[in-house]
Amino acid sequence: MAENKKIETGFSSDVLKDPKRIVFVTKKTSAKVTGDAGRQVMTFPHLVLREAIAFQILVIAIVLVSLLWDAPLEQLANPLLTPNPAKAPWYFLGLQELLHYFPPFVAGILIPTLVVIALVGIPYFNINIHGGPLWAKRRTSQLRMVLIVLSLLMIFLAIFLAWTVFVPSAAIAFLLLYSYSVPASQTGWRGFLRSRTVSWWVMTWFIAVAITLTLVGTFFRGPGWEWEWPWVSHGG
Amino acid sequence: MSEPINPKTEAGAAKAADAPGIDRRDFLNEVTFGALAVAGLGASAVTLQYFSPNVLFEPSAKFRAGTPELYPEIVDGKPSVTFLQDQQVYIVRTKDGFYAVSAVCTHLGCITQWKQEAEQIACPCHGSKFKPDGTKIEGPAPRALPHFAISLTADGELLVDKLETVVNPKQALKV
Amino acid sequence: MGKISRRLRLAFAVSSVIFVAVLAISPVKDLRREWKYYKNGYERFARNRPDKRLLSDFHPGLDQIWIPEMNVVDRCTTCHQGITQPSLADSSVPQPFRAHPPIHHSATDWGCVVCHRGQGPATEVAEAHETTLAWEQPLLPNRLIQGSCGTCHRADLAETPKLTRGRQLLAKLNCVGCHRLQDVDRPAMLAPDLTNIGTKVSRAWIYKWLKEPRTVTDSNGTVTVNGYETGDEPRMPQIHLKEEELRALSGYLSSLRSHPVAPYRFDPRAIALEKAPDLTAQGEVRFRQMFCSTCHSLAVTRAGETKLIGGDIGPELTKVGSKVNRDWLVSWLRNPQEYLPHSTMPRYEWSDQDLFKVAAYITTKLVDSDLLNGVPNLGEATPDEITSGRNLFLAKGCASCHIVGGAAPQKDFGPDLTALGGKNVSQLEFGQSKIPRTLIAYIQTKLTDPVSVNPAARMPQYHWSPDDLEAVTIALISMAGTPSASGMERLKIPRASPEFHPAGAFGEVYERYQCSACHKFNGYGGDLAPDLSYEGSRAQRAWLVDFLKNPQTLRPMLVLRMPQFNVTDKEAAILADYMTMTLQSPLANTAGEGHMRFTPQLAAMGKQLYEVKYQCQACHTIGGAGGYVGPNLSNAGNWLTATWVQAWLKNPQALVPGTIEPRRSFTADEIQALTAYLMTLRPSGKKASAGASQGGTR
Amino acid sequence: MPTGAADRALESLRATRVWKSVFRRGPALTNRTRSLAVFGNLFLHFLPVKVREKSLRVRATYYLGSITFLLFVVLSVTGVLLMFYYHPAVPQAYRDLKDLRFVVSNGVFLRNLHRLAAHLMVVTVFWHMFHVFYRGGYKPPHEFNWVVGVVLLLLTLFLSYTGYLLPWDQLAFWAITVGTNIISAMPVIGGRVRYLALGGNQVGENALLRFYVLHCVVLPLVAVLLIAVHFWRVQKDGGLTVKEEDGGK
Repeated sequence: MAENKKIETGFSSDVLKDPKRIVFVTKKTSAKVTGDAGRQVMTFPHLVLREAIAFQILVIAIVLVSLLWDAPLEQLANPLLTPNPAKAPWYFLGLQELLHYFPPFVAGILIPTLVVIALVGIPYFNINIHGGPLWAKRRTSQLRMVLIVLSLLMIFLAIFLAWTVFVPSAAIAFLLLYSYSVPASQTGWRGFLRSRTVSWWVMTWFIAVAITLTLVGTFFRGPGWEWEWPWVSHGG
Repeated sequence: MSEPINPKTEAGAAKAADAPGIDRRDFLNEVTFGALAVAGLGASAVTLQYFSPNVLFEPSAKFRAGTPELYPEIVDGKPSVTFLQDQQVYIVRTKDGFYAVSAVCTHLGCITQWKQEAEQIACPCHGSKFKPDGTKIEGPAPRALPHFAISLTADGELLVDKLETVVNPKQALKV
Repeated sequence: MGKISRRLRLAFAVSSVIFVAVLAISPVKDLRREWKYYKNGYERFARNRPDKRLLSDFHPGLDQIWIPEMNVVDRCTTCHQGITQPSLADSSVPQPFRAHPPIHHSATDWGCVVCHRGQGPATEVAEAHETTLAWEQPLLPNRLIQGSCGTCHRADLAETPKLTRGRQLLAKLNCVGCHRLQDVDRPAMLAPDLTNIGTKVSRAWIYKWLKEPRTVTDSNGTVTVNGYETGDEPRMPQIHLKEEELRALSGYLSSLRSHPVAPYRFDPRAIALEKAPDLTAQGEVRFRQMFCSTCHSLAVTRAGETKLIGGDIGPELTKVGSKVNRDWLVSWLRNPQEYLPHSTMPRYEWSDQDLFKVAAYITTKLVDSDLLNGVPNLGEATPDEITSGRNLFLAKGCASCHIVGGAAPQKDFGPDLTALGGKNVSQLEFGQSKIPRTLIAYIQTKLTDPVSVNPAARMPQYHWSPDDLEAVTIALISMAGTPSASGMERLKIPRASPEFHPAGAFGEVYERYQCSACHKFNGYGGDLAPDLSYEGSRAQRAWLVDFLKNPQTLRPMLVLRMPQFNVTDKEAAILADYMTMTLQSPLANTAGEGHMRFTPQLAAMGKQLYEVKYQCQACHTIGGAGGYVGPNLSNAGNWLTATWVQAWLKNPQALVPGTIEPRRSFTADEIQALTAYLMTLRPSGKKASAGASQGGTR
Repeated sequence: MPTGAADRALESLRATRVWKSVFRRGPALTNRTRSLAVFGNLFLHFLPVKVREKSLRVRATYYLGSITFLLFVVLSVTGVLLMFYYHPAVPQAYRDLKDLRFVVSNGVFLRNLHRLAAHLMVVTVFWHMFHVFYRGGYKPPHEFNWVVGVVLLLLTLFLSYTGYLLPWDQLAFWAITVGTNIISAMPVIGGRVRYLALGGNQVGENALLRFYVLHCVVLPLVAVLLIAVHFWRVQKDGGLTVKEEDGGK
């Protein structure tokens, strides 16, 4: 790319029969064409048919589950009768679990808002776009940085006794530090970890925490938001 | 994929090719489109069934109209006509007995009124007039007012069934 | 490039077929719903029955009773299809097709769930009958169905004896002391006022009573009196108390004697009776003559069988001599309200001799030497015991029922039970107990063994017979709180019990003799004696005065007779005046009584009607001849008012609902004639009281 | 033997003027007609005419985006059907749910489908997002489409949450009560926002109606619009991101 302006053109003898994309690449073009993206096929019928099959498999699956599982319907809403615990829909139970540890403003407003802002912002930060593997360069200073951030996070979580957040965070932190010790030549899952970027680690941490909190909130919280094993029915 | 189909690589294809006149592709197409057609027709039928309610939250078309004594007795041989507003039915008491006449005009569905002084059932909308037994006197109404089936319950109350119209309105319920 | 691989096309074909097959499952399932099985079964069943109406009434779809104003959407009749078919009443008809037993309410007007509970809109057996996630009011067992009657019928019904019994038990056992109960008002006094209990009984007796109130009545744990099982639970339940708690409480209670009883100074002539050998025998005679047994019972052994003889308005007295101090007893007999202001015991006019005799009889004859066996030697209470006893008195909820001067009564010590019968299972605390998770099991376990559900329960121990347990359960179930349907609220039939406490001179005499303990006044009062609400309309004033002063002669066959209060002339006049003036029926006001004149011809005509046309002597007696079903009318002319007789003949049921007197359609002239005849019935030489009876009018 | 009967029936159908007036093209046998099939169709024209063969592989996408969209279609169909028996009123809403359960033909099945698909859609939309992230699908030129995706994620959550109240049972009522109470933790405007969301100070009839309108009209409309944009931008941003390790020839 850096050498001469090179223009590649492709054409077909019968454009109507077999249209091909014409790409015009200059230095300023944002779309990077790296290598051959492979052959192209017609959307109709190739993609449409696959979508149709996907739809059928999906419907078959949910129909079968629907036949076996009935959507819950409890008693008529009664504002005078609070169930214990009163739980939000499952996808908000992670938040409800956070509310157990942090003040409502932090857990209910600040954290979700920050998450949304972070998600929206992902494609607009170079570290997420060009960032190479975390342990590729300047390993020592990177490690120092990582250790500082990790200790701050862990201390913060420990202060609030948010151990259902602490545990998945610690697990990811362990993997992160472990991957530092993996030699560059390593292949397999170790090598995979070794070559991960910062954004990968952050997202993985977020997913791990979110899934843990949701699972805990859904299955492991009983009356009074006390810890409860799902297989031990409460009340004898 | 542009490479030609090689029937020998797949047993099923070979089988399909063996059967004379059945192209495997046609067969698969038929199965597929047949199944999809059945699915479409079935879904339409089931949706229609879904749309027809199995229970109704409507006042019952069969209703108790109280004991016969509740209705005014006949004076000078003139029938007594009582309008039941909730059910839009006239309970007519004659010397022959009781019958129930619809209060809905057969013209355009207005609710008729009983005019005691004229001894007529009159429609306020377009001036149709009926006798107490429902037969038309004048006006645009195409038919007489229908009679509903009337019977006595075990405990002696009148029972009117608006779903069942009486074909021969000459018969009245003797009490 | 354009061709699609065979694998993909095959996959599409296969998935399309499965797609169709899977989509067809639910519609097929829908064709085989549970209720259709019962519908078809009924049709087959109906075809083999002689009653052709069954088939003509049959229709294959869902049935539903919809009563919007009561929130009723009951689909029970989809399966229970024969409930309105009289020809299916026989018990050989298989369920769910059998007809409903005849009751006053029709299913089409009320629905089913209103009484039977369960989930009306459900069309599956399990959902309709049982507790589910969406419905926690399962079908009420038929043996408890009377509880449903009670949710609306707050007044007692003749058809619901179990419910009535349960309500009586709840009231009698002072449940309202700790719990709030629907339509059971907290009376002014639940249990004895203990402000001066130390003057009444000994510490040892208190100890024994607290430990096991039942054994004080008898030693074997069942409530028996000298071997006769009363079947009754003592009002005082067995509280869970440890040994040191028993000591502390008995110590505290025995120290309560803020108003010591001064020994009564008897007239010396009375004391002289001490020497009489038949003192107690005389006392017993007096005890009987005063009709103490109208209110109090004694265990009497006759022919080897022991029975409680007497009324149950006051306490049973077989062993009372071993319980109370003599000085206290004398003071109590003279003026019960001095010790216990709310007592229903009348204040008698005693002569000193009578008082001395009766007190001697009670303290020497009505005793049980074994009563206090097993009580340790307690001695005087120490200050520590008194202090901890006072704390225990509050902590154990004693103050809920008992008043002690200075200690405020505790209201609502136990849970509010006004809506218990309508509670959902998820609202009940089962604790660690292993009982079934149902409301019925919860109520019955709480009643029989409260500690098993909640180890910290303060609820005392009761001993229920199976029938009583069922009755109380029914009564509690009937307390279902506010009905869910707003339309139901106005259908409630309230329990009428306005208190009747007249003012003035009559009020004083009325309270003194506690008339309402036995008699009803405008719906308030006891059931033992006749309702006096309209007595002024019925009886002549002179007869009333005569009766009040000398009541023994009335109803000589019965044990429960009106006691001889020894009312003074003045008091009798006050009572009679008030009754004549005020206790009047709107249908028979005696204001015009004085102007009535009857000619002898009229009376003769009446006699003719009485004896020939209407044959009244079939039930009524006049002068020794006639039947015994109705009251004796020999003295009617002195006893009854003409106004009453006229109103009575016109419509007896209007005056006394439910009376057995038949309602004849007498003409106005006949009524006049009969009244004239009855008013001539005055036995010569005898005044008012002879043989006239009021009993038959009830 | 109806050999190729379906094909022949299709053939004669295609020959009719009505068919031709609708589709305006011959059988999709040449690439030209196939292209016409895509961009001549309102629904398919959101897709590119051609796609990379590699991106069709299951491992490339697990069809998560498609499945999410298809779930949306299932939800729309079942949702519209359920609306025919539903009154957004207290307590009629609950009774309608009971009637769906007990008396409406296939009512319980439709409700199960709707509920299950709704839960599943929340799962797949998250999964789709994480998958896209790990594949670097958010990288330029796809930035904006990622943002649209995040908004669609929030819409999905709102759709699911507003639908959660509609049965008007204890589960629904308290989930919404708990959820909306979190809003009041917002500084200054929290109480006001909750008041607006519920149309009152507690979850009541107003809240039910609001949630109903949001669930059945407002949010689906916005979602349809954004889904269209999302598909459109996939095409305009140069198709799905293909990675080397997706394999293929």
